[in-house]
Amino acid sequence: MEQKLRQEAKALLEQNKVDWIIGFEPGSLKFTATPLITRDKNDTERLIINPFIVNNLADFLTGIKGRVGIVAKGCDSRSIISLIQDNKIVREDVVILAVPCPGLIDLVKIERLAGKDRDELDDISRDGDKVTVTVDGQKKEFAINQTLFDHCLACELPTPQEYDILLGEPGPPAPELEVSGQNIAKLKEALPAERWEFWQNEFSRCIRCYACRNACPACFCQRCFVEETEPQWVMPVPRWQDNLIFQIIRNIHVAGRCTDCGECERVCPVNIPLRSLAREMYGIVDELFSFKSGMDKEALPLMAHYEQEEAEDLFK
Amino acid sequence: MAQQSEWEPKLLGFLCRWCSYAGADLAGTSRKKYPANIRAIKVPCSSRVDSLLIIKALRLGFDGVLVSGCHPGDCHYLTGNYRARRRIAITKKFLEYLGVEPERLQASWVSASEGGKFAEVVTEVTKGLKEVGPNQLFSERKLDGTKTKAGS
Amino acid sequence: MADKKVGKKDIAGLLEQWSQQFAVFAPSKESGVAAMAEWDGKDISFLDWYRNTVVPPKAIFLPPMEELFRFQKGKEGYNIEPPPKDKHKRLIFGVRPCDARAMAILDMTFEQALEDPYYLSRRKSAILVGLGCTNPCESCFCTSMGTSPTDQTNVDLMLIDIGDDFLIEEVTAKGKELIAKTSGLKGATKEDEAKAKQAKETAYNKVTRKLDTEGIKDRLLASFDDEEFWEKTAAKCISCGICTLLCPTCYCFDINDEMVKQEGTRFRSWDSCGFPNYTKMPMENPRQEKWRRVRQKVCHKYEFYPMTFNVIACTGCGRCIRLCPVNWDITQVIESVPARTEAKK
Amino acid sequence: MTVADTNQEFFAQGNVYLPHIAVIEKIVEETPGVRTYHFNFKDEKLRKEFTFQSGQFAQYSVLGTGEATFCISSSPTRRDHLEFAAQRVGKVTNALNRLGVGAEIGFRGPYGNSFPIDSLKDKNLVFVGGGIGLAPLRSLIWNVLDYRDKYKKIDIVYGARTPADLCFKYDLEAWDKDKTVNMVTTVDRGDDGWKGKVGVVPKILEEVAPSAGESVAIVCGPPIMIRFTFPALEKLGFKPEQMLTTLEKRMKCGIGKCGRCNIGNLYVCRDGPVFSYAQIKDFVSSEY
Repeated sequence: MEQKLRQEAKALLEQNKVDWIIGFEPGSLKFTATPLITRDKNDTERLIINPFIVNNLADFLTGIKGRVGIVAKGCDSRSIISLIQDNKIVREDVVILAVPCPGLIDLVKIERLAGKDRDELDDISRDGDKVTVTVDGQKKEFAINQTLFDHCLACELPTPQEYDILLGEPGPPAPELEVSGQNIAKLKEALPAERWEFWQNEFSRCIRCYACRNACPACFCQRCFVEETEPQWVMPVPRWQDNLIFQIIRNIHVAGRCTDCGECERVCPVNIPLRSLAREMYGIVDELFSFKSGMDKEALPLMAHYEQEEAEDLFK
Repeated sequence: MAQQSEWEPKLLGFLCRWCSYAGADLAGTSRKKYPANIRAIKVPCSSRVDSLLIIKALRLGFDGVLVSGCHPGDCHYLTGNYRARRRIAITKKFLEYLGVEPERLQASWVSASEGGKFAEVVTEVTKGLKEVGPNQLFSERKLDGTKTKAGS
Repeated sequence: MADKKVGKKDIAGLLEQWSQQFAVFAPSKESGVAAMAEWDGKDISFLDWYRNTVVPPKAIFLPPMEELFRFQKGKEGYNIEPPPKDKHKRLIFGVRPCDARAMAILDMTFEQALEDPYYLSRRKSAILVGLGCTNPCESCFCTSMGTSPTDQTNVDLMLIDIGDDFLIEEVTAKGKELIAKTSGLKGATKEDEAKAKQAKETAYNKVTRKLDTEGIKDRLLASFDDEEFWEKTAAKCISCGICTLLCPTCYCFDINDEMVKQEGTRFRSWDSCGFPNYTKMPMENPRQEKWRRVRQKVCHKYEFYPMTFNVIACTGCGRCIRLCPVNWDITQVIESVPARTEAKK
Repeated sequence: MTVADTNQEFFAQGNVYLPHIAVIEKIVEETPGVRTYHFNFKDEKLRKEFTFQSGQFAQYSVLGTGEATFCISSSPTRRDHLEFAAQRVGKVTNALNRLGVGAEIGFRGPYGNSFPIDSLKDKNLVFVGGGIGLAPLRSLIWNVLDYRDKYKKIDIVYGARTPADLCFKYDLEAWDKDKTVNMVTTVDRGDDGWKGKVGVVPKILEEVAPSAGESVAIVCGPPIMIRFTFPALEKLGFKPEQMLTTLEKRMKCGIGKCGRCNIGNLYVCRDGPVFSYAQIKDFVSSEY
């Protein structure tokens, strides 16, 4: 798959079909991949595909000028389509190099299972439904569903539907919705006041680095409401109240654009369970309006469309 | 909630100028009784009400927010209230999930001729707010020891 | 040398003792993220998991947010109400040498010219008790940045892991005084000191990431106008604030007012040169483009700070590498700065 | 000339972050959007003892809205009140614009270095200003004019986009009448009533062509004007050491801590705002 990707990417640049290639290259730490954004055909030799290509590369599309060949997993492809729906990018300017994705390995889960930090592990390898972690020369085996990101367990589109070049064979979806939704289900059992207090505590450690927003392909506003000063919607001060409002509004603003790619939660340096917000909003949108973002490039965006009869039970 | 008997909820209404605001006027001129708890802001259309306005109202200490617009199909701008409906629906559901009592965000369709309905809606919403009590969502409460005195 | 030592199992007792006199801070994951937090009086489980905190100890002295003062508007005009005097004496237990060095670097900024009373009042009364690393992270490169996993230079006391005990190195007068008043410590033997020496060497060799900073100041100066280099360097950065806000040597802050009715507060809070708004003026922004902000971040640490204070404002703690969402690696960047470029005008 | 010399005794309650309360005594509408505020301290002692030098700036606050940075635009030789000029462009300046005479503002300062007034003695002075950039220059110009015999020839080249955008018109008139000053006013675009020069400041400066010998040029204006004025002066034979400017950047603390106002290793608040071109030429092309 990697060889084919390198050839195709190189060809795209050589034949001047794209100006840029966005993909992954090996990261500087163990078990990491890092985005590679290049116009140099020689760089394509470094392109890789492995279970650690975690970033949603669609995030870079709105900040780049020119035609782009982009490596896309299922979730990335949904974000790309969502951007097309919103007229942020033009389909013709993107060459989608589709990667059938069997799920990405969540190093936080691995660390918990192995009882060691990621840099203390010798090896992580996947073989079908098993993941083998080698620590101090000893092998430990785990079921794949224990080790994948929550959002991968809920993946509805492992292989992009919309693509120009398909790399490898499409895999079947491997949804483990129950596991994936555990955190949300548990929260819902709590009383409203307890839930609010839960979020209050979680957001009291937010440092307002805006990594969640900046890593989110759906957050493409040139100017975010948090940066408005007249009026000052929220204070640019990491107080839990303002932090929480920021995140509530962010989720509402990306409703119908969020594809549950899980990046917000992955990038958070202070471990706020942001996917438990994003996924719930994803569910609300689906439940109320049968809308799933990034599935159909011809569909109108959620907020640009309506039905005569919907959600009426919420209105007096 | 010991002082509930004296406490009166503060309700902020975002009322569409074409219908609900006129409906509120009519309720007044035709002497329909409704609680004085509502403070009304005239908006050009219910779709003007971004979720930011709703959250900001709660942040500023209003106990509840009422968004009211024209009945579906009757929007002065043809489709504004349909769009408002989607936005308010997700906001309402999402806030509920976060732990905000559903009573705090209410929405209704009230036409210019429905002075009676406006009075009913405000009465009902105010009653609901009295049941859930004062809005303390954003007030400084005990937090687990993450930010202690010596820590800051 | 008459060093003392303390048994690992006696650490709780030691902290208990110090708690009588100080607000003791120790590594904790209680809040959901590894940070220095006020010690709860019993938990010393950090000895098992602690490598370094995610939130650097600077957060105690320069908190993510603080009130500079409050004010009220009355009939007679404004009344400014200064913050209450900070009476806490803090003891930070378990500071890593990289972070201790970072504190010394921060001091330079807050002490220079006009002193910063908020930071300094907390800082001056505090005691830093260092804890030597035995297990540095893959992203650590402290040994290239003028410190080491067991460097005692910037702490008051340094603890070195020698198996069942920690050897206590008394570094400053403040540290000596504290130890003199502390009971229940054992005397260290020659053997202990040999063990400590061995531990230091082992830890030093475990730091495998190296960075050659030779001539970096000049290289950066020569490359300042090399737009192509900086654009390439910045390509994958998403302009979040992780690497700066959680950097132990970054000190940038923002000041904002909030007023509700007649009562107001002026806040100071962490800010980042990675944010476009950081330098935005109403009419223009000198660092609107991402590559200019990335350049500022790199040059501030490796060029401007050395020009002013003669020290690189990076201690190799590796947080920016570990925590970066896109694995933007400062060591790779520094190494890739061209030796000489034809500066474009 | 460094910050360390700044009068520590002027800190409110010994804390550099606490503002003094000052009262607006008069407001002058300079142009649409630009106002000069005359103010004085509420505290009697401070009103008497406060001193500053031309070129220094301060942090002014509308409490509850925030702080903004302006230079002190009045001359230290005329101390019955203080002045600053602000263009209405952002949150704080909008709030200032809503204030009237008698309103209270917060004041922290004076901060920064100042024009090296001693080294200007017995020199020809060339002042080059654009728009509201005249504010810091006028502090120095009045300072110099109040001790006129200590300086040699004085040229002032000042420009704005249109005649309506000319600030401090009363000063321009006074300097125009002053026989000891060569005052040249220009606009980018004239109107029917405009009788002065038309053209951007660097161009007019080259026409005026002050001699570089025994001279110091003091430049302040929008960044674009500053960028083009230095080369123009170089053409006239000025050396980088002979060109002074005062820069404006976004600031929060005003005392070299908050980080955002740097040009290279220099902080505008700590090492400036007055710089010689020699100091900043490495970075100014791409950072300002």
